[in-house]
Amino acid sequence: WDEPVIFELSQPGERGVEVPPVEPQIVETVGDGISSLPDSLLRKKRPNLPEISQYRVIRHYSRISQEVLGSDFNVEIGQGTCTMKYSPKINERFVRSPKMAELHPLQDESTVQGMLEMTYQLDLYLREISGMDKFSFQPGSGTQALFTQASIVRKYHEARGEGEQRNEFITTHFSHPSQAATAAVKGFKIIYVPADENGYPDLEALKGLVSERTAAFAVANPEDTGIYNSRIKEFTDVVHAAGGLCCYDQANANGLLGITRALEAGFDMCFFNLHKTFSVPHACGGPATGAIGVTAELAPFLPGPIVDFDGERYFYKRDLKNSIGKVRSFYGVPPAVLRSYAWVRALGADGLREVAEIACLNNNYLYHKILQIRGASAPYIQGRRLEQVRYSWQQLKEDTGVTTYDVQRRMIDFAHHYWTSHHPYVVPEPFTLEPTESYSMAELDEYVAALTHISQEAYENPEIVKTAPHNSTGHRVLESVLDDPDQWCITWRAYLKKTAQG
Amino acid sequence: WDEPVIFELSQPGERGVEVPPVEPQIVETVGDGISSLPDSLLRKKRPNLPEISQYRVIRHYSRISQEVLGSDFNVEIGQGTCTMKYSPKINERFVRSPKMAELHPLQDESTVQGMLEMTYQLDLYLREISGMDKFSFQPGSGTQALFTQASIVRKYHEARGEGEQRNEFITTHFSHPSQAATAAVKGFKIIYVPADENGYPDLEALKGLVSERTAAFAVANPEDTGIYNSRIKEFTDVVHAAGGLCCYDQANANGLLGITRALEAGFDMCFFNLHKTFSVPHACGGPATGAIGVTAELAPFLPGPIVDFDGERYFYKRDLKNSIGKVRSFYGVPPAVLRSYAWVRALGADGLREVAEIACLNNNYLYHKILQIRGASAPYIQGRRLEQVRYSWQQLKEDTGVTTYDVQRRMIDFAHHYWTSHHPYVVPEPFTLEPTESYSMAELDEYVAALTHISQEAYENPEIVKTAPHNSTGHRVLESVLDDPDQWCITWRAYLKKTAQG
Amino acid sequence: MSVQRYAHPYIPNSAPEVKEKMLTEIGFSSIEDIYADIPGELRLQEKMNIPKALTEYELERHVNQLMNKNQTTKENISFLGAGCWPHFVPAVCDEINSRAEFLTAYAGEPYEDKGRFQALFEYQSLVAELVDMDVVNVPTFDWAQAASTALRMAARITKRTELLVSKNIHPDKLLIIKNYTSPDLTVTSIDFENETGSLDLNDLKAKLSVDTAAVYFENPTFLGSVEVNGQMIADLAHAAGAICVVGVDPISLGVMESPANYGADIVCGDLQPLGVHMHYGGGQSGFIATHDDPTYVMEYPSRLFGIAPTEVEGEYGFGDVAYDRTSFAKREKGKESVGTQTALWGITAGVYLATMGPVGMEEVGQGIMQRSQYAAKQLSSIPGVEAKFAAPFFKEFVIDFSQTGKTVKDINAALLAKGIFGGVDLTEHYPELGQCALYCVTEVHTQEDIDTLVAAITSIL
Amino acid sequence: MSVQRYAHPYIPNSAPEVKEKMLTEIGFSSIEDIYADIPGELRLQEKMNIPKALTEYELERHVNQLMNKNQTTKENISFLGAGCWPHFVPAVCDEINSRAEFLTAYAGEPYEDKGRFQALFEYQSLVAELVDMDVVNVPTFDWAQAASTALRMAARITKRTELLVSKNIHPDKLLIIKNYTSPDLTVTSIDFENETGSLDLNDLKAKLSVDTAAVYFENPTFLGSVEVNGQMIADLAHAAGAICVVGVDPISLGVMESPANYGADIVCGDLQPLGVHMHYGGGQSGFIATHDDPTYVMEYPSRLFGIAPTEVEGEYGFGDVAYDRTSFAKREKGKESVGTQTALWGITAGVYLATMGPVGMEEVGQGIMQRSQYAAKQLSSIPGVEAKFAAPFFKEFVIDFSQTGKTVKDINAALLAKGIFGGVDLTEHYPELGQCALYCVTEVHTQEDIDTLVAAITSIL
Repeated sequence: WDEPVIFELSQPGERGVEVPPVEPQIVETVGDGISSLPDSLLRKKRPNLPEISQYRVIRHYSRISQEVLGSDFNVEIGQGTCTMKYSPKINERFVRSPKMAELHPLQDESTVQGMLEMTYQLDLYLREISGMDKFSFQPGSGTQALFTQASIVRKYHEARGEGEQRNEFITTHFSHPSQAATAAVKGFKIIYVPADENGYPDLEALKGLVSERTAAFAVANPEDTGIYNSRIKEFTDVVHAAGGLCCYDQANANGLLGITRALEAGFDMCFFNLHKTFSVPHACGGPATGAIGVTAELAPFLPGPIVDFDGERYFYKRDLKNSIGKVRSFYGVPPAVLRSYAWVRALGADGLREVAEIACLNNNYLYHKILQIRGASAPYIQGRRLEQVRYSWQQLKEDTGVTTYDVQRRMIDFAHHYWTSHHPYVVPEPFTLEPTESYSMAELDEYVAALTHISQEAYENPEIVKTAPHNSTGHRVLESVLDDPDQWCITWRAYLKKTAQG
Repeated sequence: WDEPVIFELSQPGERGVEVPPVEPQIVETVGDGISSLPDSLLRKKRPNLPEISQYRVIRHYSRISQEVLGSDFNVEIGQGTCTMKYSPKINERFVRSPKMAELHPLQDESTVQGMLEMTYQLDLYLREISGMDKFSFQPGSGTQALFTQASIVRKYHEARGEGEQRNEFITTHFSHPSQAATAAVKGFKIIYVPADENGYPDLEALKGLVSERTAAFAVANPEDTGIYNSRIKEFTDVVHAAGGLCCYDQANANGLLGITRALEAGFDMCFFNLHKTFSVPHACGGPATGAIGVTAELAPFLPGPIVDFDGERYFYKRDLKNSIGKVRSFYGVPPAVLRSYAWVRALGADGLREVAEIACLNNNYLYHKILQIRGASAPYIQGRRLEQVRYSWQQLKEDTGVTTYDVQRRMIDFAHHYWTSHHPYVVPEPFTLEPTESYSMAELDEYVAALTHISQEAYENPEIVKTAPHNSTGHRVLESVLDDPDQWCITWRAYLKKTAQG
Repeated sequence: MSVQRYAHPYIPNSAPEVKEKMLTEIGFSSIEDIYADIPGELRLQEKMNIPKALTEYELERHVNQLMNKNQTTKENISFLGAGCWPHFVPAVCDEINSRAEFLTAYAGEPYEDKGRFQALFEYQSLVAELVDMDVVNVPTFDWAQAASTALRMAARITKRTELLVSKNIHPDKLLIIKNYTSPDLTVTSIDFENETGSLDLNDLKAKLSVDTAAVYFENPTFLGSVEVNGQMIADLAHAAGAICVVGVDPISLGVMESPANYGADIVCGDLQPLGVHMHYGGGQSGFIATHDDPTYVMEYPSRLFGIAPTEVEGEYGFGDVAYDRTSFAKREKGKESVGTQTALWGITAGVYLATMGPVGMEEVGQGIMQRSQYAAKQLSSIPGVEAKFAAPFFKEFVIDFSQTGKTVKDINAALLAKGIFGGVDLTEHYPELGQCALYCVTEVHTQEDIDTLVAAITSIL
Repeated sequence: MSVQRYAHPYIPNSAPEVKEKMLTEIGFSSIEDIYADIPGELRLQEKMNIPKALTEYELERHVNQLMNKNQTTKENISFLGAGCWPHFVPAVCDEINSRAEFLTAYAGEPYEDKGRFQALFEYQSLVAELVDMDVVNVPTFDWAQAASTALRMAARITKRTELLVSKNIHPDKLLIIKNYTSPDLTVTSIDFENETGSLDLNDLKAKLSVDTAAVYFENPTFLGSVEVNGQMIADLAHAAGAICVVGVDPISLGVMESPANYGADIVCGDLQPLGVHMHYGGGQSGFIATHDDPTYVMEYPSRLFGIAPTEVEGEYGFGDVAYDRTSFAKREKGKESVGTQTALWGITAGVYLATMGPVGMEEVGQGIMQRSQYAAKQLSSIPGVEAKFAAPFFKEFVIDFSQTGKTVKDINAALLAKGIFGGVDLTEHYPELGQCALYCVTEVHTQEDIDTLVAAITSIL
């Protein structure tokens, strides 16, 4: 489709929907309603929204929707660390029911017992999976969960009178950028543990970094390399010995369900992305949920309220002694909780473990195949990958001049996609694949075939890769415009102003 | 997408969904269940269905769905006489509610009062629109409504002892093929009234055709030319005088709502396609409804049962003295009735009339524009078109060799479509456009621009038109295969057999 | 028209300035000019008595209010079947059939609508595996239409005019068949055995003749019990030069033999059990299947989608097989008629079969038989209540309440008060059976549902 | 693993023969090989205590059973608002946001996800018209987050550390702001006038200082009444060198002036009223808007999608504006953090605004004001019941029951028994107001709903 911007569809006099009329008796009683506003608060001219009939609005958005390669359409294994697994359709029916969609968060608890029960049960399941003692579903994403962890860390040390002193937050370069960014928002100084030559965080280095200033150590395991750090307990011991807390980023938990837990590895808290590991669809980027779990000691620090059960009815517990307050309105994103609850019930304990095992099997299969592609490699220790791998096209670039961005754009021509890596690029020319448990062997093979084909092209006819995409509805964007304040246009009205013919 | 046939996705051991398990106590009580079957009735080997996981089934069908140009995506004004109007999304929500989807047709009437009320009210509205006295919603499409008309005609004459004698059914060449076909199924001899030079059925010819053998005269007005026959009452008078019934095909009613009715034009019965005029989506070709209305005299002939109202409750009236019996199971397609009811309520009397007026305005606008395209014409009388026009590319073909099929395929490259005409092609190189009330002027202009562009191509570079499509995911099919019994493959299993490597 | 400043949301060009512009462009002074050909005496003078327009929100409230007057089979426990059955509908089916692409498409060509052709070709192919035959049509309106057309096909092939139809079919279906095949064909009913519900072979033999075009029976029969003499009936029909047409419930074919393998020449049935909600009867959708014999294929009135090569090596294309058969091509000289029928349910049935797979179809069939046998057994254990037929059955069975002294009507009324929709009352159509009801039990019923029914009936009697 | 012959429907490669094949291909003898790096003492030994898997049909029954324990705002008449409001959601909004393409997409590039970029760019553009500003971000978690980030932006721009925040905001929002802006920034509350609910200008003046980074207030305020002194507050803030941040309910902007036009430098608010169901609070979604001033633009932590030319003349392309600001590019050196937030609700809000258009937004705003004024008036006519503030309001207003001798809690309990969800009880957070409740009335309420409420309260007292 070559669809205009929606403002260009405007035809004065058209409208997409009518507003329910006000009953005459109401008008009789109160008049026009708006006269009560002082003149300064009365809108002077109508907003310059487009006027479009209903069918054309639908046609516009339906068309551009087809220009979105959702995971229902492609073999979405290229969103490394972001686990685009199957979101069962039955769960979408649940959340779209009025029994979920038309609930108000301040209804009397007696009228939302079903919702509370599912929330509480999911809490219990996550406790089983992690070993933690209590979960909050308030954070609205992984980033907000990281922020919540940092908030708890701060509050914890403040409660112990060490708030000022413990201002160092230790993490790694493979962590999500939000790890460092959210801790920085909470006023921490960010300290990085370097990776050793095998890709593990360096334990000896950590020992040198901890001190009475250490607030916390936060890490994923496996990190986005997919390499499991088997000495993790030693890391958490070191941090605890120094008086710091240990935060587990479980964005990469998909290979670990039922296999190993946060508790035994010595973590004080952890979080799961329900929108990744627990199958809530990503929805172009949220709404989502980062469920945060803590040990009993830290439970009073959670954002409130928390759902509890007295054996008869479910209710909100609001008296959390050291609560950090709140991080998201009301209770977070309940539809995500409902979907995750349903997903766990559809799998059971055995199924969850099967998820982990097959996610790892798929990844190792993919890893095996990709290493056979000319120009591709997987830096760091050989083998020993769990559920994802960060690969490199460094060799390809050296041999052919084709970069990971070129391959990425060319993949689009085969209706595939991959993501490179977070910044900074510790692995050069990176691409990160995480196949999850959701794709069949045949689909993995298809994906590998596309990469193999592109590698061949790069060696034989690099131009075709460098000038991609060729099959997209859109062509290469002049990106410099987007970084120039005089040219960037963040809204249509800005575009009209900046491109006006003088 | 270049998506395989679904059987090719099969991977033994996969499955798309699990079946609810049988409780152990049931198994204990009755055993394996299937042993009760005699051996001759036990299936010997499992059906050779594919084994596919749920996500891949979704991906397959989601992908091929994107290879369907539904009317939500294109300016669907090319389905002449088939009125692809907007089907409001709110109505889809209604029919997908369990309150509609989970009703069983044999429930006690007290438990379906809502459904019966909507059915009865829609009957009342259609009576207003047509002047008829009673409607049945049982026919499952226009074709089945035509068949129902023919059945009533036969039963009517049988009831009067003229069943054998009155065996001639008069219609026109512009009528839907099912008109003649269904009457033939009911044993009638089909007689055609020719069109005169202006495109009207020839009244003088009709006078020569009616006789004591005349069972009925069936006609659309306007026919698919869009020309309204202003002498229609004279036609029905002629037929009535000869003892025949008059059946009104109202497939083209969209330009007439609130303007003129079947009753005043002298018809004894008529039908409306709810899936066209009353906005039920076509769904790739049904389920649909052809609501049939008759005068009070013919009401006892309707297929039963019929919804009635005693002032307090709605109920089924089953004692129809001369009923033809039934034409479709239960009551037809209730979701279509619900959608049409909602559509009428969203428009009201004024809105329905506006539908008709704008449908005609749009058509005359389009007609005006298309006559300006080189090579296009609209045979018969000039002007005087209501809601559609049957055009001709005869001039284009003579000038350039490009046929209507070539243009049709080339339109696909612009994401547009048109339909030629029913057979036989009374109008040479036909294409039939019916814009309905649903499309904006800008969209009509876009459609005309595509046709204009193709006409230019035909005159300048006809090859590009003749070899179309160029932008479709599919390429030209070798059609001869489809007419050869040795090569045609109506199922995948037949394909495997016929293409097996020897 | 009423004076309004803005367009109705469904009618873009009712915006006054657009309307004006378009009229000017075409040189009309008003819309009345367009209707100049309609004589005054045919013009509707008064305004239609139809309530004024509701805005979307008002409509939503209004329709929901009406719909809330309906009580669904999910809110109650329902044992109603008889041609429209409660089955488990995988969410995948609804996901696909609600995609706007499929929902709003109609009659495109194989290029812009390739997906529609493919989806229907796949549906044909999937049902073909179930019935073990090589040709399946694009869906008809319903089973009754499929049977009617199958019988007309048989009459055309044999050039005979008598149809022998088992009495053990849905009474409505018989009405439909009779109307559809009259006046040129005649329908004669064949009795069933009172003990088993199976076709009475003696009656069949007596009625077979050189005029017999076809014998039609169903398996399982309308009254639930299976027809164990299928092969014998087919043999008798064939011996008389007639065609054997068998109606079948496709959800039984994971465990039951396909009629194709006991002599059926034409198989038909209803697709509704395969992933389509009941929709108050709107979910019905018929299919017809035959072998890949041109004599039969050329008699289908329906569209038949086929797979074929394209210009591009290895690419699949799709199109109409033998289009010239149809009334689209030949009007009254085509085979019966063709038009909009129930394509979306065909696509849905395809999705269902692809999702269930061979194992799913076997399991669902077996589970249904186990549950229905359990229900029949538990019901029969109530004093005065008994199963009518001594024959195996699939998902439906007749329960005889004659000995209880109560009518089915009274029992059902009492059950309704307890939130249970009892079995279909057979007393009107089969008075000879006494106070009997047809109960339907499928995979949607839990043991608890069945036990609840049994307890309720026990308490009522 | 448990021994099973077939794969779980969600896990294709759990099919035993596939699993075997893959293991062989990679040279592993079992899946345990993959986990070799996890030390025994870290391996989970026992099986997790999680109920065994339900098949889809069982799940459907189970979850529906649980959901049926919920009572919705549609089944009752609800006057709850306070940050999550009942509004009319056009069916178009749900149609688009349930399209699988949007629902299952995530983080593609502007080529394969051009539609996602375009839809979010359009959302930004549409909200921009509403607030009359040139820059709007991709949605944040919710209004509270938008306000928190706006305040941090202001602090970075002014390089100051004190935030003055109206006391008349949602108490939860204050908690969120406080946590988000600590430890480096301080939050000081500004009182409101007891008579009108407006900001106390004297208190504001007293607290403004050279450390003041920003003044934050809302319009309409949390307690419903509108803030009539917006321009004055902005002027005071600006005079002190501070930035004026205003929170706004976007559905009010069809009739109410945008804060941009009375001095706001940053405007924020919640998108939930614009076509998003309440979802028990899951529908919240925040936005931030500013002028197109690089000083402000470069302080956004969020992604900002821009329109740009492509290689093809006249074609629109889309991409990230000033990506290097973000924590994606710069980790802790970027602006706060960015990640998954609430993109789907942004797209939905865009669909809503495109559907409603300028006239729809005006009408809905006016209709809300008329209905809420009617409700306030009718309620105030009940003896002992009165409106708390003598000030204009938009859709919410405080009703004081102190004179009735009953508590809000008791009244709400009695209303609940009648199927009415009464207004939000304010006694916990605003004990100084007495027995007050915050009532919310919007375009979803009919006169009948309001009259029912009034009659119910009258009968309770």
